[in-house]
Amino acid sequence: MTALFEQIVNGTMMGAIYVLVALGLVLVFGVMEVLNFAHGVLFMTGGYLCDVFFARLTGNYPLAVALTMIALAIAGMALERGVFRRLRVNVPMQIVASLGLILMVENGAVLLFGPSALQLTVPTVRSLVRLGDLSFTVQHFVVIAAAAAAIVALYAFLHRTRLGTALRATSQNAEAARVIGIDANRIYRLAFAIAGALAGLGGALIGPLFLIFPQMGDLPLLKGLTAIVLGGMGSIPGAIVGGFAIGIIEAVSTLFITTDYRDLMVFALLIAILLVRPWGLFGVRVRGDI
Amino acid sequence: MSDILEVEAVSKSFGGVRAVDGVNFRIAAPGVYGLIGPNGAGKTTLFDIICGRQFADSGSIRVAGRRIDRLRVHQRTRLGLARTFQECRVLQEETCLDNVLFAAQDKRLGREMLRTFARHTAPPRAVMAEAARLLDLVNLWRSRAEPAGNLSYGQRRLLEIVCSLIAQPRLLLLDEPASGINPTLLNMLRDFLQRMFAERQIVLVIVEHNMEFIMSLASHIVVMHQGRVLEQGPPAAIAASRRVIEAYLG
Amino acid sequence: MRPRAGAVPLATGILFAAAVYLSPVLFAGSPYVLFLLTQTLCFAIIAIGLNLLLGYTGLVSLGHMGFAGIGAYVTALLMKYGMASFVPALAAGTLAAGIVGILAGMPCLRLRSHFFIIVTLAVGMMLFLFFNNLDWLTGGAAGLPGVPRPRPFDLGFTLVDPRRPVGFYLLAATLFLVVFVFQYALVRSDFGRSLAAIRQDETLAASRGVDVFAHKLTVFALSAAIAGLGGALQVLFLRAAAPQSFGFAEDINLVLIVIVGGAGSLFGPCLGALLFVALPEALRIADVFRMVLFGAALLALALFAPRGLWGLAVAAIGKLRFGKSAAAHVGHS
Amino acid sequence: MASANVVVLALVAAFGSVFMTSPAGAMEKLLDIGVVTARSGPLAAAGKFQLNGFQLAVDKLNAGGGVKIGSDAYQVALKVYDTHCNAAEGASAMQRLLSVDHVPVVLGELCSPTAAAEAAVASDYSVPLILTVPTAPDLTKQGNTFLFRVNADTDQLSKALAAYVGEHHWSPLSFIAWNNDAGRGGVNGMKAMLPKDIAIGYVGYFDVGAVDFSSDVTNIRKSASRAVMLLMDEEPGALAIRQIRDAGLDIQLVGTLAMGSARFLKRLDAKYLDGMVQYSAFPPSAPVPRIEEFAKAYRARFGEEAHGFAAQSYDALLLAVKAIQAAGTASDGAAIRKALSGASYDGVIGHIQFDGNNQAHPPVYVTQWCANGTRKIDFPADLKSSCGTG
Repeated sequence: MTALFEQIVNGTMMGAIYVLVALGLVLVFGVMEVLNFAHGVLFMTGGYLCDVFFARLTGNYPLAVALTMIALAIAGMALERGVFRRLRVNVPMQIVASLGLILMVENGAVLLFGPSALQLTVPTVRSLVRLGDLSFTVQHFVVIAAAAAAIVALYAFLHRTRLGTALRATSQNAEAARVIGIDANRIYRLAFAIAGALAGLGGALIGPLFLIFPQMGDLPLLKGLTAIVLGGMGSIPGAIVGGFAIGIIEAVSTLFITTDYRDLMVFALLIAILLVRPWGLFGVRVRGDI
Repeated sequence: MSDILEVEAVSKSFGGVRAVDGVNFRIAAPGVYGLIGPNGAGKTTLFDIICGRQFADSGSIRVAGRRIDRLRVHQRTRLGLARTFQECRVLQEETCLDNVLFAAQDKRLGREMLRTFARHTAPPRAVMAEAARLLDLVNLWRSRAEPAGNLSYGQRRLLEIVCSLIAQPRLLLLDEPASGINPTLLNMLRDFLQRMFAERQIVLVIVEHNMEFIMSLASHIVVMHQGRVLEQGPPAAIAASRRVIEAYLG
Repeated sequence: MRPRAGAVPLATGILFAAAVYLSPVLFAGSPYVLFLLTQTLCFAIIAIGLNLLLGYTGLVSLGHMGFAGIGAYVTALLMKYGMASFVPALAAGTLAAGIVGILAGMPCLRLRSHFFIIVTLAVGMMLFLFFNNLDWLTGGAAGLPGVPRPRPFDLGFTLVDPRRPVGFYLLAATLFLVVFVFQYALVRSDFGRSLAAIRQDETLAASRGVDVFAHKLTVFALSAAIAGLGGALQVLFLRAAAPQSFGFAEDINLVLIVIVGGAGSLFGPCLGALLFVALPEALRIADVFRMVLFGAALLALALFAPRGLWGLAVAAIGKLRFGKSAAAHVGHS
Repeated sequence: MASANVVVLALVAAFGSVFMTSPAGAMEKLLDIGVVTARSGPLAAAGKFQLNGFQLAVDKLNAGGGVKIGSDAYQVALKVYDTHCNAAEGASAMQRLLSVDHVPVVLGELCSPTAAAEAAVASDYSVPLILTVPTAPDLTKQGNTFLFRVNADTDQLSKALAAYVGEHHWSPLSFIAWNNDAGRGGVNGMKAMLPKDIAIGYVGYFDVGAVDFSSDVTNIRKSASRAVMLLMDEEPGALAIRQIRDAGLDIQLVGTLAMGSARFLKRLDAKYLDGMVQYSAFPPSAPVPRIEEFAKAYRARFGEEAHGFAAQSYDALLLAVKAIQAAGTASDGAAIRKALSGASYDGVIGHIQFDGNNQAHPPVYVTQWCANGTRKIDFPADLKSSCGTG
């Protein structure tokens, strides 16, 4: 029972990170049918920038996180303008471009920060919360709370603002959105900016808890991709449920199967669900897709 | 002898809205049939259900007595049901001629695999001749080596219809063939369809908004409104029907 | 009469085959070059397998090295433990990869474009887990050392010994050319036309009477089997199987080989294989900075050479020789 | 398509011309030793230690006036190729070293599967390959007479530690291990060597690059283990220990040679490490003259504490040169192989002599961390010492 509780807390924490990654992927995919396989490097850049802003510049963790998010929103917009807008129709080249970006940024990080991982110690990692036998760092709960706040803010933005509504409209029916005068390029830029900020938030939250290193975005990217397929590609609630589900399932599953088959468990579940619902848990069945 | 097309009590709902609501009609003899109705009448949904792009919630569809409503698209095609698309679909990267020859090709997987390593892979002479004749009728033979993506929209429409006809269907459904075509090509299209019908004596079902076009072409009209069949009959009777006029105005 | 897309004149075919077969004579003094060329051929076979799927059918699979691994491990285990000789072992490996391809294809192929990419990635990682984790069977993460090379073939007039570099090269070259001709025949056949139709417009293909799922499953299985053949050959060449040779990094490498070389062209994947075997050798002491440059090169390629390097090279030479009109024409071949 | 002809021809020519050329120039009196290692990727750090060891040995030889083979004197140089721990690249690097650079002997490698592919090429050319880091026991059991290994394999490493665990009766014992050749091999080795009365609690594997050990911590707690063994490198090791302790798990820590170093301490507080034991092929502060001397030279050259990989590699290079001298030739690999298999050499890591499988049996130590951040040797018993000497 203790073990189950502990794993649910851990799973929720990792799930929150996956949700932040998945939301960025799904927003971009929803509006422009582009899958940014280099999304993981935005996450990783978030970790490194947070280190720069916190340890080398401000010394204030919340401020460092906010600055990181702003910087990555700008980076996201640059990516959209410079790379992905031109590759909307060419799926194979989206992959090649993403890999090029990954190589550039990951190796660039090694050039700038050296090959060994950075250890960023913020106050919330130092202090522990004791619950009976168990003990968690405060950062565990900071991650969950910050992700929850980001999700709420995103929902408010999408449903309460004109720009957010325009984004949703483009996601649901690009053609109709164009007809009613929504500037598609502006929406793409916006989606990439939000995606960048969320990825940066993820990196800035998880970096201090673990380590900051060039490949730190790979695993969250993989799980984020799995989450959006599981939840239904293009579906925002799907990404949230999918992300948390994967985090919790992979944590709890290790109580029953060995960790070297943990990924097998997640992927097998994914394929099983897709056999029953090829459009994902929350996805919409597209006309003609039968 | 069973009817060529038989649509019986077909219904389809989207989130509580009945797009198609118990539609019945039969087509017993070859002819050009028009399917019309105001926007949102359920024409496209019904069309999709007949072609297999969507499944009906209930009801049945038969072609020559055989139930097809649970069959997949390619199976319906192999039973002699051909269609064109509202948005006009051709293989953009292939040449005009290749588009037509591909449409004529026997696409059963086993046969294809057997032919892969056969000595002669060229299409039969009769198919080639028919392709040339049909392309020439719509004035596309001179563009035969041109990739279909380079054609004008109207030309692509004509190519799409040629492709559909070369497979010798017994039933051809055309989804708004006249939309987006200039008057010259429209006349060519009308002549071509009339000629094909005269030659082949098949069933043509045409969904259309262009009233002048459909009234001049069809021998029989089915009018849909709010998911149901409102009226059917010869064009003159339809044009005079009060209910039809009200539906379009209302 | 019928214009054939991508038709290769007999002269080019003979020149290509001759270049492949005569390389051992050309590079007799340099076993190192021959070694790299053999590696290129192994990779090219796997790349041709993926090209059928990615280039000609438009389905991007990120897990194809997993199928190569199935072929590799089945063949390697049968040979290592003396359960089968070379030809049946290779056939078993190829077949096993094809069967796993069918099993994996059934769920994956229900999905489209990006969904499909992600699920094939998952399949590749699942297969890798088996290679890496089944210590009792595959030797696990430590790899499988001591895989024997095939015994000599007696061709009547001469003896080909795959245990010698030239002998293995000739074996690999023969299998490569067989696979190349298979690819050529397949993409030009009616089956290949149906695949091309699926790539361009799945909905239209179905309404023209193509059983889209069955066609996709068939090409997926063929593609996996060919990858399995290439993987098997590679392991026999290296005489050791390593799970990492069939892991995610190699999946990426393979997809790059095909796309950068030129997906959907006959020679593109071969060019890609040559490039991606040669490049790490040329950059043997690849420092971090060169990797940044390599990344930039990939990005530039994605943005400016949508048909890959083969498309770029043919178009450029066509331009030099025939002026602009020819270059434009080549784009559709 | 005629242009395709041109492209095909141009490619063949270009490919040939790039790789046909071997570095020309004045090479007299230079003895090139081949090295295969990883200089990039996750194993770059390990590769650095390995290379440092080779470099130190070369410096020592050249400072002493070079090497005399027969009547000629040679300066020693390294020919280093990066294999990225990839079997295919390892094999082609070997091919290049043996057929283009014509080195008399090749040293190094980090990854067992890569080493297996390289060993086959070494045998083709009848040139010895001496491994200095890979630990899979199977490698030297393939009947390949040209493959040598100076370092202890996992079975040898595990033996002393397994006995130590048995002695203290740390049962059940859990594992967290890399899901690669080092981690999986280490777990299998320990399992085989442990006394029967030691139960296995939980075994968790993680991929290189993974950072979250919470599932392992939970399972170890659930299994009521008394000790946990960490089979991984410094970086994840430090992270795992931090997470184990932060989660409030009070358990005996058991580690590998990577964790008995000053570098490791730098990543963690001494309080996290207190009482942790690890096996080691080379305790850098041991009060043994040969180790002290090497540690000093290493610190002088590279400014940090010496590493076991460096010591093993240093010994292997000196041993290889000695074998070349004994064989009296820098070109006959078979003769060098023969000299190696009969060699008996006292190196930094201890006495090196190859058995029938060309596997050496250097001594293995168990060291323990003290509360003040120093270490002591606990095994073998004759070297047992106080804090500050491990």
